[in-house]
Amino acid sequence: MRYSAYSIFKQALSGNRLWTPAWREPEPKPHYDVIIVGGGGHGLSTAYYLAKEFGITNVAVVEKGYIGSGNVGRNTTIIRSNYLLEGNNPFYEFSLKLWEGIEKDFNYNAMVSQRGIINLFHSDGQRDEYARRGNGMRMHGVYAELLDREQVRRMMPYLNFDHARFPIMGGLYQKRGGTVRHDAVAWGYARGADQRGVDIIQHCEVTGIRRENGVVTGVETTKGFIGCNKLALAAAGNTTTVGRMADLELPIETHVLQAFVSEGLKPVIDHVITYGAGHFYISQSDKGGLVFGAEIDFYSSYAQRGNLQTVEHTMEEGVSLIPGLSRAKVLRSWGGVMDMSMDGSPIIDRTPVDNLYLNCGWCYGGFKATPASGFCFAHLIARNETHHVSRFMRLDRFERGYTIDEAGKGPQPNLH
Amino acid sequence: MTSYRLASGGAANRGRSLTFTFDGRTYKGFEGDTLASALLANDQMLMARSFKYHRPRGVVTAGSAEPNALMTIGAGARSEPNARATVVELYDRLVAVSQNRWPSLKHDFGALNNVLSPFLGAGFYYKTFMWPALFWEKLYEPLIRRAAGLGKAVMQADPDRYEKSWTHCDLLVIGAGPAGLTAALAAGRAGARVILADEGFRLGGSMLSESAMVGGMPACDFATTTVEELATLPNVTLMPRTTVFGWYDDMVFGAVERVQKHVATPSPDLPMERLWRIVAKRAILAAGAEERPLVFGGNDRPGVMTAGAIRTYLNRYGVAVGGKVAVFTNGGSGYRTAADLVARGVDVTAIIDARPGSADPVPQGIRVIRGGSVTDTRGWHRIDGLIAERSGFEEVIACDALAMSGGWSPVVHLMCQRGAKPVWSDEKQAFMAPDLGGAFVAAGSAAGFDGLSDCLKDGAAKAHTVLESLGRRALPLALPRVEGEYDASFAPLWYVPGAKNKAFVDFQNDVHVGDLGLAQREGFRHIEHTKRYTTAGMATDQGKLGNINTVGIVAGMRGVSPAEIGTTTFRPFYTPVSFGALAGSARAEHAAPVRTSPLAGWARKNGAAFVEAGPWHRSAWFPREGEKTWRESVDREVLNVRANAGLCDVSTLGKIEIFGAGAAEFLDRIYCNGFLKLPVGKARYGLMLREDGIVFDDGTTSRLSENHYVMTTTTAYAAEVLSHMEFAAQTFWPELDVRFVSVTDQWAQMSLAGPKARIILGRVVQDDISDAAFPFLAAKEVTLRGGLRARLFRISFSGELAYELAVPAGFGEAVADAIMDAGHEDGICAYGVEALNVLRVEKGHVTHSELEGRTTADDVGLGRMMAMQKPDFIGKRLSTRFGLTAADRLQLVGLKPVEADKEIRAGAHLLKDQAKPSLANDQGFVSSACFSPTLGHFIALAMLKSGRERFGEKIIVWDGLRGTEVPAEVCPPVFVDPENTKLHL
Amino acid sequence: MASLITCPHCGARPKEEFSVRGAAMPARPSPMAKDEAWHAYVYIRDNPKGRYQEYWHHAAGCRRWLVVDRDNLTHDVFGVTDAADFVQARGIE
Amino acid sequence: MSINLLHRHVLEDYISGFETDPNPNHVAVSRRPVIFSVLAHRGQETAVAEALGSAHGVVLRFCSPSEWLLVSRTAGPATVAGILSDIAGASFADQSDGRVLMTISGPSVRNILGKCVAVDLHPEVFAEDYSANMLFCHVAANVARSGPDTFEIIVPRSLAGSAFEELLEMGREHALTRGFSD
Repeated sequence: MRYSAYSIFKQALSGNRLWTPAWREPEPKPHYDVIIVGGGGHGLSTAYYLAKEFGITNVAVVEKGYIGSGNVGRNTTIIRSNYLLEGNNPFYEFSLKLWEGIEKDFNYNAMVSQRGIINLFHSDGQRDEYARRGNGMRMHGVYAELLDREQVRRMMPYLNFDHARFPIMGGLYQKRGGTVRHDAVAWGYARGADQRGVDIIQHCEVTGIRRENGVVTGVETTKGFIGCNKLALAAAGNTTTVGRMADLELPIETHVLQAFVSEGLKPVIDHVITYGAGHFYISQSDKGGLVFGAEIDFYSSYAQRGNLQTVEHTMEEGVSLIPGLSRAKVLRSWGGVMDMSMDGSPIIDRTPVDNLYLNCGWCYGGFKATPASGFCFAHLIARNETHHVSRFMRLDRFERGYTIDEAGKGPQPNLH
Repeated sequence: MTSYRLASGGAANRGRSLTFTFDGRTYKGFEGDTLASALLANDQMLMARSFKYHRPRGVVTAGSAEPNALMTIGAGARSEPNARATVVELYDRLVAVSQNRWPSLKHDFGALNNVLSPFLGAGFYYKTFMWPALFWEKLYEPLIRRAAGLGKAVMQADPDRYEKSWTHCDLLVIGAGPAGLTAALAAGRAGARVILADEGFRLGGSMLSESAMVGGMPACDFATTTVEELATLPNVTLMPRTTVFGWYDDMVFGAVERVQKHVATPSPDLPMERLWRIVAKRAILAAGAEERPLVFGGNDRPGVMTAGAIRTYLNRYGVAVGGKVAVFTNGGSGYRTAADLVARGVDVTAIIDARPGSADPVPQGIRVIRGGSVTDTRGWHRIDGLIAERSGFEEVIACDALAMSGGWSPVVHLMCQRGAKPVWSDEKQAFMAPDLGGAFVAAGSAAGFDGLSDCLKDGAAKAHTVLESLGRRALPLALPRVEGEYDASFAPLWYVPGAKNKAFVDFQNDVHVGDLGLAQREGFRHIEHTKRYTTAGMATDQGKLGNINTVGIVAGMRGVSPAEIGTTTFRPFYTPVSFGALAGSARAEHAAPVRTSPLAGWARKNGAAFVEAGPWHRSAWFPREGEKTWRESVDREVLNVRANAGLCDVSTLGKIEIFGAGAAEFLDRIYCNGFLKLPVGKARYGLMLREDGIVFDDGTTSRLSENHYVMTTTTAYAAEVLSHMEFAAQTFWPELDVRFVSVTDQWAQMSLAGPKARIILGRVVQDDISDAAFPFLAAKEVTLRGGLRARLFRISFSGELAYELAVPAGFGEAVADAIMDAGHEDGICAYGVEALNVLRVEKGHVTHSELEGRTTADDVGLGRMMAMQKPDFIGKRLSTRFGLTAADRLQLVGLKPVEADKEIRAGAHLLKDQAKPSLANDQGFVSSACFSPTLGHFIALAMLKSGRERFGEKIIVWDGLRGTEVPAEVCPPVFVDPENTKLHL
Repeated sequence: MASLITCPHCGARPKEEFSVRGAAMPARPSPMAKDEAWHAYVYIRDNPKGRYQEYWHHAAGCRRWLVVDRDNLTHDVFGVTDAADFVQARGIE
Repeated sequence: MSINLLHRHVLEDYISGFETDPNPNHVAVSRRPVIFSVLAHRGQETAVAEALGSAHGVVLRFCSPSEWLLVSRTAGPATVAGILSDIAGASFADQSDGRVLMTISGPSVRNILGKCVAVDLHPEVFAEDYSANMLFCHVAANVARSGPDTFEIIVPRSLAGSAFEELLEMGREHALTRGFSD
């Protein structure tokens, strides 16, 4: 069923009783051309682009829970392409361009809202770093502006300009950055993939990867064995667990990142704002909730929940940056399980096992990458060659000394 | 008059009348009222508008689960949006304003949505607003945003204080109702350290609202008596107005105490709210049970309330919520409400009982419609009647309030916050607390007990069990006799068929049964999908009232048990917590501790401008009269250092004392360059790598005696370097005898630089500091004139003849003053970190602008420092990887503008001459740039592809962000004195 | 685990007193070890779901590096040892 | 020339001019205590601890199994350094200028310190003469119980201003007063 204002009107007249499922609930077939492990944003977008762009529709997405139950449904919904390094910048810009056309592309309103993102800076050194980043973006044709303190004040008068421990000196602004309704991304891709013939198999956990003569032949699951020609992993925080089934040794450590939402408020924050003297970032959803977060909890964790000290620290940074939040109330906190890589950048690559493909290492930044990640991964799976914007995201880059270390923190994943 | 204050009764203090306003109108209430009870006493049932359809709403509960009665409390910077009137304690001159309505609560344009509701079903926005693309951001979204949201945040700085505290106990009891009170009493009498926390402003929980007699007195008085005894026990801490909002690892509970939320004029010596982290050995959850609303047509009309809430307003606050109250129930609670109302002289028009029969006592003269249901209600701003149905027959019953009771759900939220799921009980028709192994247990109605006497008993019993597990014995508690308790059992009724109007499951978010059906039809069948698609349970009450009905209804639609559907995940916060409370005192200028240099006073006296440098405040430059810009001051300081001398505060550098017979070997492995042969009395520049071969930090280390060194690190990496060394000593090479201690705070350290440095220093130091006696890189203890022992290092960041002098911090200011005096005749000046930066750029010294976590030693021209002949040093093995030694890496170079008056700024990128800006053409970036007063033009340090092969090449410094393109010549990175003649003067 | 760590030298302490470095396995290879061993040591992580040994630094306390032996799914702690003792025990194994 | 060796206490600006008669809850700052860091070398931990324990005129503050702070309000730095030089297997560094010593006492002291430290200061848990390093008002400090209602806190000099300010703020509820002790 195609969605439109007309379909809503028509359905309403029949009491909204004739809407059909957004996706089927098929039983797995014995064999697929491609099986994707992980029904999150990246897995679903991979399936969607495989079908739509590369004509491969005999595809299954297997998900151990419900689709979108991972990080695509528990992030702070930010999209942007303000990256420094050559290994990242073109990829994220490609992703942002895909976001810009996504609703028409998959006929689902994911509420892409390019309200602008600002990275505040608080020292000369930080300004120089951001200038370097902004100029790198501009070199790639990505528009960015370096705002001074007064320009920032005019845009966001509610920030703490006069009593700050770390005064705001300005910000790097990307007007095309913004937010997207996160659940809708999973649902839109799922519906689009399903309409093109992809089987989305929920509540189906992969328990083993069957290999013969060094080649993957299929997966053992809680719904039985399913054969495939190619196997693609997009399991985020559970990448290691699944990868181990094929003896992959991975540069991944799993961490938890908390996110928060406040009670609904009338619109007060128009942009996405990131605090340069800490890790705090915030935006306001269309529903009115302030959506925000800060840094990871620093220890390895597979639990989708965090600790109070990080909560408090997040609020301290929030009130330091925006004093007017003090009497507003935070409603809910949750945790997402992050596949932190050893240089803070992702991996989209083949593996030592033929016909086994890997997509992981998104750290806490995977949401904005969802379209490009799926597109590039589909490209790799379909053509067995790397898409040019993801050509640096190789698994062997660590061994070869070509890390993509955006934060410059080295091989300690919790610092990225 | 429909709702009104009874002539007597209740626990509100009728002797103290309070004045307050709601939407500008003035009302009166009593001390001990909530805002909701006071509004009801004034016949103000309409309190809010719903989120989506802007339907008129009244209060539906008398507690913290309230979904409807949200208001903005207070004025100006003290205003708080989305306060629940049911828990706001009334105070004199309280100002309350309704929300989410325009132009007024009574007449709200937003109610148009209600008419359009067939088109605005669950998830409608995912299916439309897509065409044309631009319209979403320009038209649809702004409209949606304006319509959405609840209260307004004023976005002004909060005038009040907040603080945080830790506390520890043997037993935390959460909830001071019947079970909580007996649990606390049993444990308190046994001598355990007990904390009893309750979200209410008065301890007693449901006993404050019940008409039963306990121990021969009204339940309310019994609660008060018990609380009085608890207050006398020194090992018991009572915490009213304290919500335990989260249960975290290791039995740490987060709680927020509303210290002054109920005070008209807050004291500046007390916080507004206080955040507690409570560390408990054991905890008992005695949070009671939540009464379920019934899901029937028109169940959201103002005046439709839970039966228990109506009892609370009646018995605790002395308020009748209506003059003619109808009851719709599937259990005993409805009958008890009817009986209590009748006892206080309030008309009860009918009891409609969904069950065909029950043994509940019926108050005399009250009509009961058994096996009946309510299919619709009437009225707009307030219910004025209902349609009752039995066996196909309908009748209209007039009423001005409707008590509903759908049974009870134990409040188990906190016990499910760490991954354990609540367990469905067919017997109780409710989700029960999970078994958490004894450290945290539920008691009373939170554990599924119905009656008051059972709850009193269970509280004491649970306390005994818990104390036993701590090795304590408690004496049995003599439990009071309870008279007049009622049977709270019920038959399940998830929704009432035949609804003639929307039947709501989530009042605030306007989610009705039809939405749940739509979600099932469209495939959003997992309960998390149902929630996310319909937004049921995502309002400010987080589904406390409605989620159980959602689960029951979805189970019914799917023909399975609620156990199979399960619940959505319980997460902090139990009720919303203010940002202010969670932030505490760490805000504004106090957001993080400040580190103060021992020379801050000296710098202030010399007129310094300060700058934040991580935790430190550092002196940045020292403006003098007539200097209009910082650049003028900095230029003067730089020229003066090069011509005469200057004194700079470098106390912020990390300083680590290193001891032990293994220290030399240790340093040799920590640094990439050699340290084994460093002689006593000498300093050496050292470069540390990370294990991946990238530069970590640099600094100097001096050997003070055979087994005693002092290391300096950069200001920024002081803490990391010490941690790194401690880690290496403890885990890599435990066999080496080496010990560290940070002495950063012990020493005031100052750099005296310039050709006249020695002459000036000689006037302050007793020892011979001639070049022969104290050559470049000498490092020794010296004695100052006046007798003070100090450490002197002949090292230079500026490229001038320079010394760093370290004196005990308390003497820093005195010694710096003395040097300034001693240097006066030779033209000494104070200089700050800005001039220091210019001096080092002129000299080509790198800082973390160049060592930015991606550079190798070779990248910055220090490759030959790496002593590859050493068997081991950190970073050695991975430093030789292909990518780290590739010829096209960025290398440190200098840049000079071709036209001398052009400015180069850090952050600009580099292009080959004539090349167009593109990633492919990107040649590198400017890492540091400044105006060099020594050379009279801008200079820069840059990282350039294969840079060292390109000296003399003309390139473009491209700064698209700031709109400049400056041709520059690539040159070696040392601009001043490349032969180092000045160092050895 | 995430709220309090019981330092063997200082007792139960809040998370904010510590910094976390990461996996305590494997050990730093010998200088003579193969490139593969060095690569694995610096970049490859076991990253199990479940029992896990992790380096924590009691930065605001005794400043000792500790090894926290814990479950990274439930956050149960099985033990906390001084890293020097852990390394010694690992060496013996 | 000779230098006029005026010694400046880092909390001078926070105390001078604010002195009042001490209330029951009071924090007193020592002007010039002698404080040394003492480190025991590999394998010498027990021996050094024993030697330190028997030293006169000084009190010992536990930092780690191989590190202590040695505090004296009576002996001079040279005397303390002398004592320490005689202990085999120990290294030491004078921190008298790098650390600030304050004593907080009064009936509400545990309530106030509850807002400053996470550690349980109940006398059954944190007994008299017990000491340890811990975060105090966001600063790494050493806290010791020197009496039923008295605690001694040692903080780094550069952070003493911040920590002291916050302590006073947390003491407002209990009318905490401040002063130098000597």
